[in-house]
Amino acid sequence: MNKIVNNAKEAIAGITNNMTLMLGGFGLCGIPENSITALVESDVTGLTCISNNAGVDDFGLGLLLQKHQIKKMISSYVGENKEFERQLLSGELEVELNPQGTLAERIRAGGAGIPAFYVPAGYGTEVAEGKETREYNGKMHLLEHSLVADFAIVKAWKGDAYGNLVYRETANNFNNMMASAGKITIAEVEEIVPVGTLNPNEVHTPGIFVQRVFKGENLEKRIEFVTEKQ
Amino acid sequence: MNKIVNNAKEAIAGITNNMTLMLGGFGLCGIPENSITALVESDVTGLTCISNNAGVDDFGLGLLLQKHQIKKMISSYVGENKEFERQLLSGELEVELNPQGTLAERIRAGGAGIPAFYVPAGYGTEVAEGKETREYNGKMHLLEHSLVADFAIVKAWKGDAYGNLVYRETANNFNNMMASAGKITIAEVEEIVPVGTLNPNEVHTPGIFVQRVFKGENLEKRIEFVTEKQ
Amino acid sequence: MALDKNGIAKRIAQELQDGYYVNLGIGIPTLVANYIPEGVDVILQSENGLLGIGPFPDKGKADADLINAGKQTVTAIPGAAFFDSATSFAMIRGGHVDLTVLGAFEITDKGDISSWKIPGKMVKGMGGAMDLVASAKNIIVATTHTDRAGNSKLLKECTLPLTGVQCVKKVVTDLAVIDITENGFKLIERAPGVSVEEIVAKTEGRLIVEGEIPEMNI
Amino acid sequence: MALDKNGIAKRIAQELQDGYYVNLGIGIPTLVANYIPEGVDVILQSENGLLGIGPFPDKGKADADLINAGKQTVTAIPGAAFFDSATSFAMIRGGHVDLTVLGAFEITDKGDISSWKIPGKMVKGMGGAMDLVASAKNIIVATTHTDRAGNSKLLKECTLPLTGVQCVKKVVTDLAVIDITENGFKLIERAPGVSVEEIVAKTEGRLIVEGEIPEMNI
Repeated sequence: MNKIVNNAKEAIAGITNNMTLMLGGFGLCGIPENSITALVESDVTGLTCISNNAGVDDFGLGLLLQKHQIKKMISSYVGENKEFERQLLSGELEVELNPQGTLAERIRAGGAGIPAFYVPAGYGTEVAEGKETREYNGKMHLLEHSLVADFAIVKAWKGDAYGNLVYRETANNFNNMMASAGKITIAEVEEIVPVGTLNPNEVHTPGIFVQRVFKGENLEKRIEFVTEKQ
Repeated sequence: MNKIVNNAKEAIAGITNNMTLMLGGFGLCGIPENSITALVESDVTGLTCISNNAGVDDFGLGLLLQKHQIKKMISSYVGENKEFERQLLSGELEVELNPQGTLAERIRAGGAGIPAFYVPAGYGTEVAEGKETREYNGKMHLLEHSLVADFAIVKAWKGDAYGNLVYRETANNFNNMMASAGKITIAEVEEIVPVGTLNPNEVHTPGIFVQRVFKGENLEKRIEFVTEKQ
Repeated sequence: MALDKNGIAKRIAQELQDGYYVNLGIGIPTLVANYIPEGVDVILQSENGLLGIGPFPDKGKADADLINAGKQTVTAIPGAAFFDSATSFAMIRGGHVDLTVLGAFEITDKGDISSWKIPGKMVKGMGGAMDLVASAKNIIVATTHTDRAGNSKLLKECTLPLTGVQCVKKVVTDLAVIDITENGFKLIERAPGVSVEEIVAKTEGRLIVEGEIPEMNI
Repeated sequence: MALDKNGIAKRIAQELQDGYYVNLGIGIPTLVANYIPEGVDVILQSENGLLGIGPFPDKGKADADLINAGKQTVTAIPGAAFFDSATSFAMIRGGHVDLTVLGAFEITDKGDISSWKIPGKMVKGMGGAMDLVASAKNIIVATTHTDRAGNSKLLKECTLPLTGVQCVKKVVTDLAVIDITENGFKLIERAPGVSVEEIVAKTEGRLIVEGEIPEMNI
């Protein structure tokens, strides 16, 4: 069983126009950089992208936005991106905003075969429009539905040929759930390690969820706001 | 912040008659041995126990069954226990059997503030009796509800004073979810390690879910079926 | 001649494909692991929280923390992963397991299965069986064709409490390989030396027999 | 005199209790971490997957993989834990976080809050705010009492899109500490040198003023 492919271009093979993609990361932390570059170069278009954020103007998903490759975003927070705001206000881009925890849970549910579930977040707000509601424990809840993707593209720290993944610090964020919710899941990793070297107690994403693994090259790992002790 | 208590007796303080408990473990693997012994000695009765299994006649939850301390069990598999079967058939013991994955998810949902969710398991069977059904993706699903407990009692390998826990091999099983679903969660650990020694990338149960930690003494770790190479 | 348990397991093992993730139930299904064909790389999932079940441990090496879903001590292969039960059933419910093999008391020509309860007699519980049958993409049942009294286990309707409805895709018995189609059971192969007539006689549900039925190649 | 941002943060820090798990929002709430009282041990949760936020890193030590929910580089305290976003919001939605402090554009005397969207002007998204306000056991809002134009932010009804309904328990502004009760806002404390009359004048929602209102002790 060897899921390793040579590079991002090979990894994204099969991604075609109008597909739904999940892309891991929180802000610019834990995003699959090489995969995004390969998508930009592929000229694939009409994408629906499920991603907590939309990158910044010149990095991350912002690069796909600039080339108008994205038709719709499903996200929780899309600040820090002027081009995004422009496309949204002009109607070029469709945007579905979700409460962040609801977004995370919808993705987990997609991977776990749970089509729908109730959460309190968003009750009484515009997020609730058109949604079924029900009271549990004296509190109103919304019925939310799972999300799956044609391809999920995640970024991990270490990975092996079986697809087992380990994340580093807060670069896990949405990656672990998204890995489970792609019909095909691509893992861009900083380091490929030999099968058997990851401690099986410490694997974050078991390989069953992952179909392709490749080593990301020249990762910039850009920091959005460098804050240091005064 | 120091959640360490001296022993099982201190750990179970506050458990009173007719409470609902969750107890981790799969078969006899990963069960909180000292805690069960302390419960037997406490003479607490009328308990509802949520546990995947019910132990064997002379170990694990079987010890509580023998003393008739359990009123109701919520489990998925209760074989390997004659006293259990006797009490069930005689009507002394109430039993709610759940599909194992549904049980696991109900507990996770309890810890995660999700009051209800849909699953396909059990549709068309006696498990579906009285439950709402709905079709998703061409398949019928049941609406299942979350489980929470007055006390969750879990067994971990290592734990620290903040309540961070790490499990070993398949002794994780139901422990991780249950830790999140107790109003008070007690962790019986094989080893207490100083705060800061667990790698924060490798913590299975973050301390926020755990209220009390103690070191289990003289753990037997009995094996139900020793199977070895011929 | 009717196959023994190992023969059933050996035939089922031929259904394994390279790269499959497989969940093997307790009993005959467990034996399938002994017959994985050369060059076919599969990873075994255990619903108590292990991906990558290895062989039984060497003498004296049994580890109380490392068991399979049948509560037997096992080992983990290099590249294995451990996880909690919620994650394990996320794999199962989410359709990530390619093939599930499990035993049964009864199967119907619609793919219904009874496997967990004999009212008034056996109350062990369903364990993970209901989750597995409700969600597996591909389910093979391993069973004897008849019970000890000689009654068919391949029925029109289950008489025992159901584990799942319309889910089984294939049945491998001591006598035959049978697919479950829209029109009922369909005989695919027969055990070496077993006649089509015997299989027909011992199958109570609708059974389609079309053309020459080859013997299993095991 | 009206408090500055640090004053508001300092007053909110007095609400922290030993052993609390606390989620601090972006802006003034983040400053609360600088004023945790001596002897009060709290652990800060960051919804992007960190329990145990530490101080900002030393010069040159910023780590791209270690950020807070405001995307600032941070450190992790000894005893911290990292996890994915689903687990993070399990903590939040499951009621495991003891106190949430966040900013707001508007708050009503029923505890409704608007904090995420100014139609036609700002479309950044709600991030984790809706999850936090819907599930936190205890929510304190940190805000200025009025907007830059001098309009009250403590209203009868929100004019901006809601983040959550009937969820805020306490508001700490540059002028006052106000509880939200069944009968509306209730004045608890006033900033040093600020008169009750000024607070009344700048509060549009129902405001209960009972007896002598003490000055904050900060």
